[in-house]
Amino acid sequence: MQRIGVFICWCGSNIAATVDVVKVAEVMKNEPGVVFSANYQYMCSENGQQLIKQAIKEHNLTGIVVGSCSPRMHEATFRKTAEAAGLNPYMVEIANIREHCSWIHKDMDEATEKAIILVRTAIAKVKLNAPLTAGESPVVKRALVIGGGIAGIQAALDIADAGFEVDIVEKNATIGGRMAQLDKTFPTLDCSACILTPKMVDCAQHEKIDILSYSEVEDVKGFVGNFNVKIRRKARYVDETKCTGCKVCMDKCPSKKGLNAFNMNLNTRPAIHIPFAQAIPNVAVIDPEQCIKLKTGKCGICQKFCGVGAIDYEQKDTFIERQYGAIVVATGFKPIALDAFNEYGYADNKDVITSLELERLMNAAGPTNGVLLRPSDGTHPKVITFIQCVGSRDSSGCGKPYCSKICCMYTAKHAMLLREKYPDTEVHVFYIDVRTPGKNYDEFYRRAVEQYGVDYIKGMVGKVYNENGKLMVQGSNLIDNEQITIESDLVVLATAIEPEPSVRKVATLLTASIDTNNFLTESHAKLRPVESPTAGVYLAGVCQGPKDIPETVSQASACAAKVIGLLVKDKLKTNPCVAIPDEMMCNGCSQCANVCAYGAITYVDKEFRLGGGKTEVRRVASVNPAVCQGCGACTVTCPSGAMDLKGFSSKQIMSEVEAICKK
Amino acid sequence: MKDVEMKMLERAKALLESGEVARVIGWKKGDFCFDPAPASFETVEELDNFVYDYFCGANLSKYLIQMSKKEGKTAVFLKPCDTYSFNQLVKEHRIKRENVYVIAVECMAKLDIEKIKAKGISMVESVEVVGKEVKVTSAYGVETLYKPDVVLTKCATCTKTHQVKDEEIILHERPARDVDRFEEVAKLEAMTADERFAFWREQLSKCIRCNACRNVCPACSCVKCVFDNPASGIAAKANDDKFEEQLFHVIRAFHVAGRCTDCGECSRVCPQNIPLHLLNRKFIKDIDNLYGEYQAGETDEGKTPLTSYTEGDAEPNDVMNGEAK
Amino acid sequence: MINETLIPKIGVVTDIRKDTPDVKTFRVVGTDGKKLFEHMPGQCAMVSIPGVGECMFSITSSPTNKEYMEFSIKKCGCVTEVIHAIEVGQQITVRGPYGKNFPVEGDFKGKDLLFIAGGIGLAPLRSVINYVRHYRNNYGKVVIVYGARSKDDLVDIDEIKTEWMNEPNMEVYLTIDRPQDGWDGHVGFVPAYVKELGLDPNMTAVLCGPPIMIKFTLAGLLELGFDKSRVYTTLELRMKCGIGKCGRCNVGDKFVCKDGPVFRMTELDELPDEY
Amino acid sequence: MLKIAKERLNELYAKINESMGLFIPIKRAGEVNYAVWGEGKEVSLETLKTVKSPKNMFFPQTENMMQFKTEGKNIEIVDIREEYKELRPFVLFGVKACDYKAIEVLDKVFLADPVDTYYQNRREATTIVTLACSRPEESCFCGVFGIDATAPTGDVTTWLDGEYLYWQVNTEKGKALTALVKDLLTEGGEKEVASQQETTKTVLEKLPFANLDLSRFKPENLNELFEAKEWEEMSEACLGCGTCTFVCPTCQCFDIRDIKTNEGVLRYRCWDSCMYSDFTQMAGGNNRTTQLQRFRQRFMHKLVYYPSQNDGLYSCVGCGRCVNKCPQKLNIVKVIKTLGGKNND
Amino acid sequence: MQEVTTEKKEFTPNIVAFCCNWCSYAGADLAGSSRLTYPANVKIIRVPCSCRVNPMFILKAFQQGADGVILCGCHPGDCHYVTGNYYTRRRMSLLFSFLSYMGIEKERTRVEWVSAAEGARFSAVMNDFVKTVTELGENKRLTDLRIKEGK
Repeated sequence: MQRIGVFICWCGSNIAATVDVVKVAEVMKNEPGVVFSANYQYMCSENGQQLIKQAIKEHNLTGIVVGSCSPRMHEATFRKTAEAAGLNPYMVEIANIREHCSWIHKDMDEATEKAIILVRTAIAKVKLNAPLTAGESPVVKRALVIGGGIAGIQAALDIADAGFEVDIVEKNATIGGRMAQLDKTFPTLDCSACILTPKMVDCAQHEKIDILSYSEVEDVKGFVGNFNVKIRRKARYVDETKCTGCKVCMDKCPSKKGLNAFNMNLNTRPAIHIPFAQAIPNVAVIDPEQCIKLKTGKCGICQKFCGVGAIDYEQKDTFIERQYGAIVVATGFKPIALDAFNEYGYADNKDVITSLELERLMNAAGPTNGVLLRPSDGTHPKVITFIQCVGSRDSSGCGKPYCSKICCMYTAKHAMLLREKYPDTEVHVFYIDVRTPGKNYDEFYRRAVEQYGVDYIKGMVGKVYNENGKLMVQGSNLIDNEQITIESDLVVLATAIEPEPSVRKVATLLTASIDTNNFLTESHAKLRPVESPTAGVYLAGVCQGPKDIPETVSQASACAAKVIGLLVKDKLKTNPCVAIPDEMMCNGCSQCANVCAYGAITYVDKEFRLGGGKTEVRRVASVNPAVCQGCGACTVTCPSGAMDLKGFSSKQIMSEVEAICKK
Repeated sequence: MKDVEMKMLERAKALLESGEVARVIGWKKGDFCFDPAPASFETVEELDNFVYDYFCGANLSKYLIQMSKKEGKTAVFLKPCDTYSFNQLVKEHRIKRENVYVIAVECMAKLDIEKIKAKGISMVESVEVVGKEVKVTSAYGVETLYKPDVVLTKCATCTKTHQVKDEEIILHERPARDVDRFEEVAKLEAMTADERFAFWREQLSKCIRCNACRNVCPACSCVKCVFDNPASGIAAKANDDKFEEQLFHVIRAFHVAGRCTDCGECSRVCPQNIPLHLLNRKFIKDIDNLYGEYQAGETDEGKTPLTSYTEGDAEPNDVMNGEAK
Repeated sequence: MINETLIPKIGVVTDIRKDTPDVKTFRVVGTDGKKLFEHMPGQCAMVSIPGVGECMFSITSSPTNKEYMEFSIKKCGCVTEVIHAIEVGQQITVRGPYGKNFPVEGDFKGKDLLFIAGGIGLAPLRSVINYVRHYRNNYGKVVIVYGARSKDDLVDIDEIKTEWMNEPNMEVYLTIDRPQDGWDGHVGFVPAYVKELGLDPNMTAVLCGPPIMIKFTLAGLLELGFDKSRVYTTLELRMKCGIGKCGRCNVGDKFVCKDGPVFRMTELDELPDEY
Repeated sequence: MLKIAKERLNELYAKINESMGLFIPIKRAGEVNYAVWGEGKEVSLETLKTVKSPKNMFFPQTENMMQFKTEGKNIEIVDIREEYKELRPFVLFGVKACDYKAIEVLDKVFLADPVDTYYQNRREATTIVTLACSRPEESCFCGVFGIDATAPTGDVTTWLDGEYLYWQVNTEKGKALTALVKDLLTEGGEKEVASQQETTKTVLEKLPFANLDLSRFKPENLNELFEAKEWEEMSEACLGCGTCTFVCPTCQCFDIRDIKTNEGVLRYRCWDSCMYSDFTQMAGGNNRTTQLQRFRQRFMHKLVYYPSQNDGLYSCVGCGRCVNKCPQKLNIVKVIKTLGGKNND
Repeated sequence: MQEVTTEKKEFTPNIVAFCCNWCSYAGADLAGSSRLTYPANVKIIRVPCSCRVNPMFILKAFQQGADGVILCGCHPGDCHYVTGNYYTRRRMSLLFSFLSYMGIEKERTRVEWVSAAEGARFSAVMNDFVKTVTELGENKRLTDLRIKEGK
């Protein structure tokens, strides 16, 4: 029989004013299994805890029930108290007689009666509690960062600076990501490349960082502290160790008609190319779709001209497997496709461009060498109209229901830069709202309006159409309540952003969850914003939700801090309240694994004795306690009741039900 | 049916003789014309007692749980509806698929001897089926019955076609049927709660907790049932109280929800003729309505409706108020 | 007054002794402080904790003890687990006595007796050994061979050492399965030890222990020339009613609870091999 | 011999019910079982085989035995047998010859020393009115066990023929019952009964199982039968459900369980089945782990073990319920045919 | 079992509420700290996630004499365990629909999503549920009479 101690807290008058605490404590003395029952003004106080410790020792208690405030408040406290007195911390149950009783009931008799039932219920449960010990699993002291944009770079640098090895897996031929495409950054208007490229170089030179560019995550096994990741290194047909980045091959390559993705396809590049001048690694890559040699077998010019013999047409994809303790997902974003937005005439008019295209057109390293020229005829546009919220905050189904968050600020930036560089241009901005929360953001926007004379028009654009070579932007001005049409030379769409599509595969591999917009879900919106619900997986940058560079960098650093916090540990304590299968009952039917959000359940073949010297091999479930989070979904799916949850076992819950229903 | 039987026998003989399989599961002759029993045949000689007729209603798929563990391959004759159970069992890793040789066989709706007897016929000597007519010869004479009146309940609303990736098929093409298997369920749904309660009380009051429904059910393939597990908190054997059998049947129906192939064995074997299939069909109907049509056992892989979800699933309270579609 | 055999009596646990890591001995008296009922060596009783379950246990104390009865119980299931957790003063229910006893007033009289036990198997024999000790003059020489997995698993070792070993005309041989620090006695399995000892085949033997031990020991005894008709053992099977009605302990035409648990080996030979 | 017109049977039931309980085959939700008679209930005397046998009346499927109240370390046993002590005498009406014989079989178990008082109380409070069979069916084989389906005993024997129910008093209890309803009964019927018996007997002789050979089921063949290799084949299709045991009029296995209630712990017993895999499960193991063993146990008990303990009386009465109800069409007849003796071949 | 007509006392139903630890239990705490009352006959059982609630617990509650059972969890999409309450939603939709099909009054069972911020809603939901069940009266259809009357 268990020896249960009951401790009823007054919580000053918080409980005692409505619940007859003395009576409750007195009644509990007669409960079967209870050998000690007391009440005290403040159980959580030093003296209160002392009382509990003393009782545990004196009465050799096997379990305790504290009738007090919510377990969400002080369960941890009382568990520590119990542990200090030599009792397993999981032999503690809390009866919530404050939030669920004294604070909501006025009648003393009624509240006292309920408190008695609640304490009894906790006693019924604690009698079935079993001592639990947190398990331990070792930690591999290496982190993986998926995505080599600013988020990935920042996270990797921070982790590496703390002394841990980091691998960056980047699917493109270079790290740098979206930020490398930008011209200037708000609200300071410093040059994007100037602040990003040093970081890229830092990465390349950091002895703890290994950049796996042109690579993708192929498979993930294991769990927090012990991920086993298979990485595909795509064939770039250039030996990374030999290429010096001299670019001779690029000049000689006869196939120069490939669309330059880095420049948003606004110009072309050779089949063998280095994406941009500051690429890291500064190594060429051959586009197999475009390379004449790879397609037809004839050519091989680059190989001839390569001084170091780096070209290898026979290269194949290779796979490497590495172990990591933690994974940071920083897969970034892309602008949405604008196919569904016919009203803006993006597909039909070369001079209707996206903001990211504008970035390239304004960038000194861009297709126009930084001179703003219309894509259609290469003339300098005089009237430029910006349209905000293209595909953002759009619940019609064409676009995205969320706010892309960065557009207001970069449009202000664009408008300002244009007006500064080409004071003769007229700049109009159609907006629904201008959202500028952030340090110095609103000031920045106001500068655009007040100092630079950008024409902000509150209203929606109904239609953009071409009339005699002019782009007619037809919209409404809600302030003046009139329909207006602006004859423009260039129209810039503040296109909504969405998570990079490859995130879906990554999420599946990591059993990380994804919301309806394909953003990765954080563990808790407020309190665990950089952690995925999958332990050991962290989220940085736009893969988790739209954000600008400062936010992305903060989040990346936060991720790094979390990762470092994880990797400094030699062993991880695992939550002991995890699912546990009874192998004798398990049918191996796989239903439990189907509902496990964490991939904690696997199946093993196990031999069972049947009696009479016979044995039988059966497939049975096996739960990895380091991965299981203890939700209990599997326990209900299991028809034979083989799966149970420690700390919330079926028997415990049923005994609670019994105690409550007993009249 | 006779020609099908001949073909089956031929195949069984060939498979055993060639050593391709170690045993064949089929039916053997009983004491009467209407009580063939499931049996396994290990030699060609044993096949003398082999039979396949209009009374071979039993679903043989569940036997494969044990049989597929034995040495050598097991050949099995599965009727169209049995193949669903088979798939479901394979899906749940209960049958070692590689140890089984499946021969899908024609069914043509099996007869229910109890229904024949309920027509006042006893001492049945032989039964012959011609089209929709059933000619029953008994010690008291010959009577002709209308077949749909005397088929097994499970066959009356069956539209199943064989689903297993067969090794072979012995089957005549069967015309598609247009029957609504949810008719009875809908009738019950249309009643008031009091009427429904009265109906089920009346029916379940007959339950003797013999567990025939559970033990025959291919979805109830647990190594040990929760009701037999003293640790489960609901283990029970008693029947006579108002609650017990209700609990048993609710939990059983819930446990097989999304997995029940609607093979109808539960109702076939119930000694008290409780229409147990109407319990499972309610789940099937709700699943079809709420989460899209789903037929358990159509394939031997994939998740079941209760182990999957969509973000826009109906809300329980709407379902209760009949507002969910 | 009808014999309400299915309705138990209430007993109070007055003493609990931890014999081995998984065996405890419980002393039980009635609520009036007196012994609950009389029994004969080898008989059993159904002990229960309401709400948990009822189990059949051999009464380990000797009938000659007029003050209380004792049960030595090994923790091996959910009922025994709860029984192991109870404390002195706890009430339990007891009904019995059930079954046939050892023929201490019949065939055993005047005979040399050999008791062979393994592990918890000593429990049912303790009753008969102490009975024999009490009526010492009615019986001849007594030899006891007792073995367990380890020295910590020997039940009632104190009583054996302080009383049995000092009893005149009584030989006690102890053995454990594997060598162990602090054990200077015999090491080896019971069947082998029995053969080693080269016992007199004219003794009447009583075996109790795990099935595998009984099987090999019996073979050993037969080799030594023992006659099966003078070898006894006790069976343990699942029982519920204790009165030969519920059907659980039925083996062949016998009900273990009613016709056993004490059987002659020759009787067991006639039963189907299902015990 | 006495008689009563069929259309007046309801008056008879009502009259009995005035002072005694009346259990009689009643149709409910399509099936006929013994149940308490009441105004408006659909009596179905003609039904040859109720699904459950009348053993339910003495040995209910679930029966409360006692109650424990616990407080602290103390236990109090509450005797809840008051209801049995003041049990209203009742009449079991319409019992067929086989079922009546089955009661005799159960008596030998439950009334043997030590007496099962729960059973005894109910048994003693009963007056049994049997009903002869007139239209046996193919699954019947009571004759094999020496039972005359046309002349069951009991406290009162009745025959249903044409327009009348004929009534013959056999015992003191029967006399008392007859006295209670004497106003409804008139003299006569010997001839009709005799003629019905004769006709029925010719049918009985021709029943397919009329000549089963039981000659090998003798105690001396116990081990030989036990070892028979045929068990494997016979048990192969057995589902291990309890249908045969629960519809069987002689199966007596039960379980004793506790349930926690608001008032304390209630101990009850309920039917159990030797066919269940956990029937003999105990902490230390299970002595019958295969369905073969369990299947064999049931039939060996009925045909060998029980007769060996009870002067050759078989624990099967040939009611044929298992023949009809086994989900997979296995039954005791197949066992008898396979192992019973030469004449079965 | 005889029908005993007792004097009509005011009926207070016994309500069991299963609340997930992360949202609804916290919501109940908030109701408490905001002093938002609801009847004392609602007793809360804390479970890690609504998906831990086995239909057996619900039936057990009714068997033991509960008059209503309510299950509260995080709003769909907000589950602490990512997908737990999606399974709950399907399971309970089907179970409760089934119980109604068996003739159990559908008002006795309910699922509500209550977030940690919805203290007021928690209290409102409980008040409403208690009111509904009170109007319905005692649960007779799913109770094990042995337990309730302790015979």
